[in-house]
Amino acid sequence: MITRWCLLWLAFPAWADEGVFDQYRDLMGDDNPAIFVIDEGEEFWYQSQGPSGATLEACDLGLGAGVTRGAYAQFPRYFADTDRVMDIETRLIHCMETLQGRDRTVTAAKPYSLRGDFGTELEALVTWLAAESEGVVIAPEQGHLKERAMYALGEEIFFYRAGPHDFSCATCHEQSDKRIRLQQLPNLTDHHDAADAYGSWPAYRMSQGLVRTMGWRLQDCFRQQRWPGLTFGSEVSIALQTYMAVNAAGGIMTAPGLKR
Amino acid sequence: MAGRIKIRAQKKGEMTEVKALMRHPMETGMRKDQAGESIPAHFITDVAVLHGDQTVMQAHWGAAVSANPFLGVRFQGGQAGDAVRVVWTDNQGGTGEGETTIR
Amino acid sequence: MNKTEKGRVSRRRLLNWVALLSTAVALPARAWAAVTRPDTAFGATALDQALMALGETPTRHEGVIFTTPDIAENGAVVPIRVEVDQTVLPNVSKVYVLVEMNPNPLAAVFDIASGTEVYIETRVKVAQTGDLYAVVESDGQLFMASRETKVTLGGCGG
Amino acid sequence: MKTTLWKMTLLLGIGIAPTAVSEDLAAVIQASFSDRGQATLLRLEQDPLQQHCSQPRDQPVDDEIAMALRQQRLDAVVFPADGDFLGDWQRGATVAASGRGLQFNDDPSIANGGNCYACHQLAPSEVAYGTLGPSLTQYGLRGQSDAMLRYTWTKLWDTHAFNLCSHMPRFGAQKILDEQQLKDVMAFLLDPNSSVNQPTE
Repeated sequence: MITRWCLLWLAFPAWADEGVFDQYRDLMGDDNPAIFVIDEGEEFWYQSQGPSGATLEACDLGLGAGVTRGAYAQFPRYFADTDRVMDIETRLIHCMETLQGRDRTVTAAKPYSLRGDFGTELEALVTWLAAESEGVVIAPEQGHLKERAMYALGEEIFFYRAGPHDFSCATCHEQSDKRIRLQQLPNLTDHHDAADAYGSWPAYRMSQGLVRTMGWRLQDCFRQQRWPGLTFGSEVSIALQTYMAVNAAGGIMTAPGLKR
Repeated sequence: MAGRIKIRAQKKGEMTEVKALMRHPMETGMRKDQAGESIPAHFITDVAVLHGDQTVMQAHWGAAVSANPFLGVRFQGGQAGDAVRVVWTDNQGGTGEGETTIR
Repeated sequence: MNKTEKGRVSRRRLLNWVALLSTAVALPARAWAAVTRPDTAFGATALDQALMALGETPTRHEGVIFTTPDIAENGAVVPIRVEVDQTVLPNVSKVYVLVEMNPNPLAAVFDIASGTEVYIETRVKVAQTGDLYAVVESDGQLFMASRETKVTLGGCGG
Repeated sequence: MKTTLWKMTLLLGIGIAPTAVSEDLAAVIQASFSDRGQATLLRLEQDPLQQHCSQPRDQPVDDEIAMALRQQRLDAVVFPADGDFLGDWQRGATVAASGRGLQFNDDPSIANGGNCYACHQLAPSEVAYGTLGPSLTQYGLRGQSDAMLRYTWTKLWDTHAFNLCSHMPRFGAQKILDEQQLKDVMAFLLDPNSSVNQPTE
């Protein structure tokens, strides 16, 4: 078992500390508790679980069975075995089901920590796999028809205004150098901002003491947009991740990040 | 299994600087979980930093120390290769430890 | 606006965080823990109550060098640093950190062994905008510095 | 001329909205969400304005439809029943600072907030303000003429009456804030004593 002991240097995306929090971030330094979650994720990867008692070492994340280095950076992507475009979270649930024989309704029931939890298996696995892509160029697969269709769907949803406040993702994420209160907002239609933002998730959220995944981020954004609950691993979630990943393509994965 | 601590110990002039990051939720006991049940207090109460077998610093903490606590200290002396250890105990009888060598 | 990102460096090999899990070791921490923990001070629910429980009201002293952010991105994690100018304030044996607006203002106590620099870095929770206090004990007397930290309402919701 | 006529008849019966959104998009969206408390799937069905304003920015906008929609929003504005536009600016400050309301984890019995500080600078003393919208500091300098009262009220009620496809929520038209809350926000903006109108020290 390789113990990950090398420190992760955090590149703070430019938009994350537009001056007002520079002093705060300097004092924080680069000590990111996500380091623990990386180790815990690695341990889950090599841990035999479920009726078949298998580990996840044979899980194919798109680069071949068990290949983890650089895999996260090419998600979301099409998988022939499921004939679907998948994000890393749904792919992990798939491997837990097919390799370990674990019931999907159980593994997908509580993917994300609730208040009072101290991290879930899925959050840890995604954090480790993101660290396995740290420094790798973001290059979501777009060769397959379904992958391109997922991007188009993502763009349509990005601008879809609904709910009492008429909010869409674009309401907050289609202009540059804007912020909500003191929270910088990346312009996700702009390559540079999209690369910084997309590349920094999953991220340790200081306000919660947890590493949060992009899947959770979208769920919680829709909550604040006053929309109903986004279903885990749904088409909308994967489409939006595809839209962001393609806009970010060419940028560098820096996750796990350190965020409010 | 004891709680994990990641430590860096580095010479800084004739001093040694120790930076430690500890894996702990530091629950205050004042929070409620999603179902509205109160989350019991669970926080590190005592920490010690040791250079070899000599205690460099001891601390008593309340629940207001942030989750996954960070601690930075400096002490005189210490040579590359010396052992530096950090240990903690919490209000539920849990313990944590970590060790490194000065670089 | 996009100033260059700070040090976009791939994985740093320089600093080496090692987590060696040594076997069960007689924990020295337990030995002194129960004896010297100032429980009344920790239980105090107001700043002056906590200070009184520590001794007399501390006097301001410029030898206490207290570094805190003027504005915290989030109140759950506020990095602070307490140092002392030994030339004007020698023999410091204890450092206390207090957060005025917290339900229990006393956050942490640090006992400084002789030969240890008075240099403490940690991160504390700050319930709302208010003053943070660094109190040090030198030859039985309490000295202090305080700084205000603004805690802002973050994010989109409220 | 024929197409304009067609569009006008279409818009007179405003209920039949031009289906700007493909059927399968609506189906995918419905299938990806589930009811959570007060936030039900009904919220994802678009009204004509939302549909019209869901085009990615660069797509051409049909001016006639836009003009008609704007006029329709303007006509639908409901002014204060008693003709009094200004409430209590301190209560207005609370509405402006509160970001709560209508989220599935919010208690429906508690009044909604306006969350104005999310996007606007208001009182110069408040440092945590957003920049999605213009600064409204010293808004009171605009005075309290009838025209200014009606303009400001309309901006709060349904900003699309002036600025179609603006990102600002329709606080009155969508019943996010009630009449008294709107009056209080008006006072927060226009009352000379309001913190919005104090000099920046």
